[in-house]
Amino acid sequence: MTMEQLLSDTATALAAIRQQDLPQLQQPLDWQSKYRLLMQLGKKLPAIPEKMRQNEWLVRGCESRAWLLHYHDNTVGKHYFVLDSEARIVKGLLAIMLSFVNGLSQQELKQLDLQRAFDALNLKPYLSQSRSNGLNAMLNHIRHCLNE
Amino acid sequence: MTMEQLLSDTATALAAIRQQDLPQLQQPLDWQSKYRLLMQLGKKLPAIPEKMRQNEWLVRGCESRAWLLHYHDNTVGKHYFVLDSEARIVKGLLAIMLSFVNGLSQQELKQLDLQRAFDALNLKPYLSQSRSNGLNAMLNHIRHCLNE
Amino acid sequence: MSDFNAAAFRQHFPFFAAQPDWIYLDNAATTHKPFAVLETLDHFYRQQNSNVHRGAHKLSQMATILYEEARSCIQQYVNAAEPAEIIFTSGTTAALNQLAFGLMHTVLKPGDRILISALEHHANIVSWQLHCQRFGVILDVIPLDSQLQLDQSAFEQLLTLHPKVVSLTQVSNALGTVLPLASMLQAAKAAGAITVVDGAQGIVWDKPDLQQLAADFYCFSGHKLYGPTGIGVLYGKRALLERLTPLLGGGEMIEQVSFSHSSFNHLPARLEAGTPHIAGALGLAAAIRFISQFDVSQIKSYKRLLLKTFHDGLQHIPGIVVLSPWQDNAGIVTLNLQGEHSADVATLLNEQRIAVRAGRHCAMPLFDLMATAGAVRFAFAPYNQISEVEQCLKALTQAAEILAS
Amino acid sequence: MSDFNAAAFRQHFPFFAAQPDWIYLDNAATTHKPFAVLETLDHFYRQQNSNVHRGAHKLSQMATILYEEARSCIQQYVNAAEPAEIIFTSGTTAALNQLAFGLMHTVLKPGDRILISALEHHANIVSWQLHCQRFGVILDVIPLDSQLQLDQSAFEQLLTLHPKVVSLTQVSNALGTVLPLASMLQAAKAAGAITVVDGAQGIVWDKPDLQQLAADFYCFSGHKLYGPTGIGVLYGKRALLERLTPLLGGGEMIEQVSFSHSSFNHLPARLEAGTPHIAGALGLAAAIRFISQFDVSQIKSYKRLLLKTFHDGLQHIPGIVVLSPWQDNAGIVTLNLQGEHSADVATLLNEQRIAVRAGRHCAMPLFDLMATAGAVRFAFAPYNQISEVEQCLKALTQAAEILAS
Ligand SMILES: Cc1ncc(COP(=O)(O)O)c(C=O)c1O
Ligand SMILES: Cc1ncc(COP(=O)(O)O)c(C=O)c1O
Repeated sequence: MTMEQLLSDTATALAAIRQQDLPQLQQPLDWQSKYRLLMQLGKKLPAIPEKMRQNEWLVRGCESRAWLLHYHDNTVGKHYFVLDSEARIVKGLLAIMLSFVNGLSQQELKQLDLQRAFDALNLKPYLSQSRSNGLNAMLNHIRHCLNE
Repeated sequence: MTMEQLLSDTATALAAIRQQDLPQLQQPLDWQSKYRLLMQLGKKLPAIPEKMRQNEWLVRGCESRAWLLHYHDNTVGKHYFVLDSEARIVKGLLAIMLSFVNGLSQQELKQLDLQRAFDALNLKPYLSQSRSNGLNAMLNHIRHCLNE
Repeated sequence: MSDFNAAAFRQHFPFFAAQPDWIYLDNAATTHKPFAVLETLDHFYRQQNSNVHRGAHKLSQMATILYEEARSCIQQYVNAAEPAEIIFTSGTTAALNQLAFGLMHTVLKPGDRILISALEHHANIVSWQLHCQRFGVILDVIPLDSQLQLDQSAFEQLLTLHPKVVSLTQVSNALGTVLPLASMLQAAKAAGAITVVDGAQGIVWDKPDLQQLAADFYCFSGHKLYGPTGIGVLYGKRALLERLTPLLGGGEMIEQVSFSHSSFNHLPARLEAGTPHIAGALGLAAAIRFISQFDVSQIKSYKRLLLKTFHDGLQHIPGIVVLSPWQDNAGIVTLNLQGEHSADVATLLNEQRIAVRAGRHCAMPLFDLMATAGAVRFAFAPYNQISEVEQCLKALTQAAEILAS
Repeated sequence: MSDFNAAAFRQHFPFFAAQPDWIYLDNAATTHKPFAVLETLDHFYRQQNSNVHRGAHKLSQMATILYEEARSCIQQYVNAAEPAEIIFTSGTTAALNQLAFGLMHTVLKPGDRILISALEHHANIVSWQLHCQRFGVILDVIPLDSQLQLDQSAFEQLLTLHPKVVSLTQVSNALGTVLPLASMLQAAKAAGAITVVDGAQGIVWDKPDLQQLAADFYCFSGHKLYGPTGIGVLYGKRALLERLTPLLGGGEMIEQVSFSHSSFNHLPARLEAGTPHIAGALGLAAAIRFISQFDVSQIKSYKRLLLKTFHDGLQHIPGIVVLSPWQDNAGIVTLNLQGEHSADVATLLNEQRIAVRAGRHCAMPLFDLMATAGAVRFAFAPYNQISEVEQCLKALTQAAEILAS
């Protein structure tokens, strides 16, 4: 699996997530269904192969291990990511986050209000709960990537 | 000043304290008079000369420095002490304590209930207040001397 | 003697009335506090607050008496020889670090060995590691057998290397395993080692008798024993405490200070630099007085009943992989759902208001040995009710169903 | 802006209603706690208690948020660059020891020099001494001039020896002297030193602005700032905190642990091993929020008024020898009665329910320099009333009379 392949598979998966899953998440659902949806959604993202799961891509502060690969397209000034997580629910939440941030410019990424975006999906509780584990750590990591 | 001299001056002073001062302390007195009496009483004990105020005689745990010299009369099995303190009130309280313990045998010293003795002089409050400074430290030190 | 009344016990803890929706099974991380502890803290700050030891005034003397009474209370509970053998620290971690640092400079020489076990919490690993390399001291580890118990014959072998220090946890915080301490410590002493017990989990399971146990040092934290945060104890035999180099220098711990040299004070002050956590010491003593009202063996039986209820219920959930032993277990069950990540299981339990912990429980080396990325830990306390265990089982079943779908 | 209302301020402190007979002037040792702090502690234990950082459940996440908010609150108060520059410790003493130990292994090399002042508390002397000899590091001391102020020309001289670390108290706990820190720290930085401020007394006198002050490190204790016991802060600039060797190893402070090696976590966790004093951190933040409601400069003026009242009254008591300066004094007056032992004076004040401290105030080297066996210390806080100062003066007069008779 090459980085190009991963990036393009991720982009395809995120498009599907945006079109099919996010609207579904906005529906009133019981919590069980919501989690089922989250896990399905996470499955759509390609898995990062074992040999690419290196320490330098590991995101600190996650209870379950997660990896983030970053690609900056200089020609158009946009940022692309590939991510994976051991934990399925976390991967689902990360996939939603990625559906908001993938392909944005540095400027757009700075302006993004993730709280608001999650709120619109009735997912705010999931976001604040994850402060100490996956999601926030990942967001910090993404912001960190941009400054490099 | 020799050790013999100090021991005999102390014994004389303690006899006077027992006869004159302790009965006076049992009278109802205002607190000011009580402290005046305590200080006078302390003055009766001979001062330990500067050159004998060595570290090995220093009693730990006193807020003000105090020194204790111990003499064990093997022939009669009795314990004698000389003591001094920088602080006048502490010296007064120590003098009272010494008036109870000087010349006792090891057995008698063990049985002595100092709390009770001070209580009889309406001096209990002074005793418990001093837990963390002079008096208790001195009593521990005396007990320590006996075990050596 | 009547049986242990868990419902009545629970009444002492205001937390459960304040958070009635939650089932709290994260007791190995920290415990809740009874009214008696909260009242002691509040009363101290409102009416008795003063600094200790140095005061010429009665308020300070009273605070000193309270602080020293707290020490005596703890001394009596663990049956130490004298109050001065109880050193207040900020917790187990600080106690173990004082030990590791303090022994390195006096007892341990380059080339010496320290023996710990594969079941240790990071506090009993990293504290030694911090100094081992610098001092050229070697850290050996008692391995596990196939039952995840400590391999006793390997232990005997390792003792022949003459470790100067053997430091063991009483109870594994990750698995709940109760170590056979009595015999292990005796063997360690027979081999000439100084023995250290990490009692952070152990003291909640059993009242230690430090005249019986062959432990030279014993450490624990207040917050895991229904007491306040920020306070813990380092117990040590006087002769050995006196050999420890103080980890902290400052007020109270010295007898004489000049700019060129300082001489140390007597125990316990020597190892308690700075203003102590006075309220914490009083609160810990209050927790110990509180728990002393109850019968330890009854509490143990009750915990076994909670475990049995949990054990029986787990049989009906497919795919459960239990890592903890069921024998000699202090009330902690660590498990996985086959093929699932522990974080996912814990997330779905959290959604159902079951408070558990997932991950490697500050015992990464143990999880490496077990080749397991993590696990979900259910840690029971005597204030947990049978009905809570049943609800927890239902929630776990629900989580398994969602993950399987 | 209205004037500071000391009577209203006092109403926040339940201690005074509980002990109405006492005049508490031992504020440099520890301060009393406002309702806001007590309520925060109580509320935490009753409703929010949980361990931080590692929990998969919401209770733990809420506790973590509260704990990290406490850090941010302190960061804002002292104007640190980011929350991670605030490290929770068990107090000033622990903070200074972390510093001394942490720098010895990284920044300081044998033959290097550390510069402290003659006005230091034992915590800022012994913490360095513990390691100086072992590491072959030299401790220099800025001497006093005839006014008992730091000798600034000697300081300049000592800076030419290129100390690697200059560690100064902001306010002398023994004399109340406010050091000219701004200029001294700038000179120290210009000489290439790492600067450390012992703010244990200073933070009660003035709100530090760590973007203005040329301090690389700043330490203080909660209990002296109306907060709980057992909690304190080590502030440091990130780049320097990252160079400190952790004093404590254990949970949370490591990222990876194996039996052979551990790697450290990021700040602030790296320097906060073990379960923190969670309630203490929240209580300290509550104290800081409480004190932030008041105007620092008004409190300073009020303290000056207390000092002036005391100063004027002392003129009428024969034989008083004041050691403290009256200029640039943070509200602490240390004195003797000519020819009398400070313990006797304090005993007679205690009898009249004036709580003061006698002795050498954990500053033995300073008292050696002053050739004074000890002194009585009167330390004022904004909850002290003018009438209390007057009563204290009467009691001192009475004590002098008794001693003179
Ligand atoms: C100037 C100074 N530094 C350090 C300390 C030590 O503070 P703590 O005892 O809270 O650790 C004190 C308090 O006594 C102090 O006044
Ligand atoms: C076995 C064991 N040892 C040590 C510790 C560390 O205790 P603390 O975090 O209270 O210092 C713990 C608690 O997590 C533990 O379970």
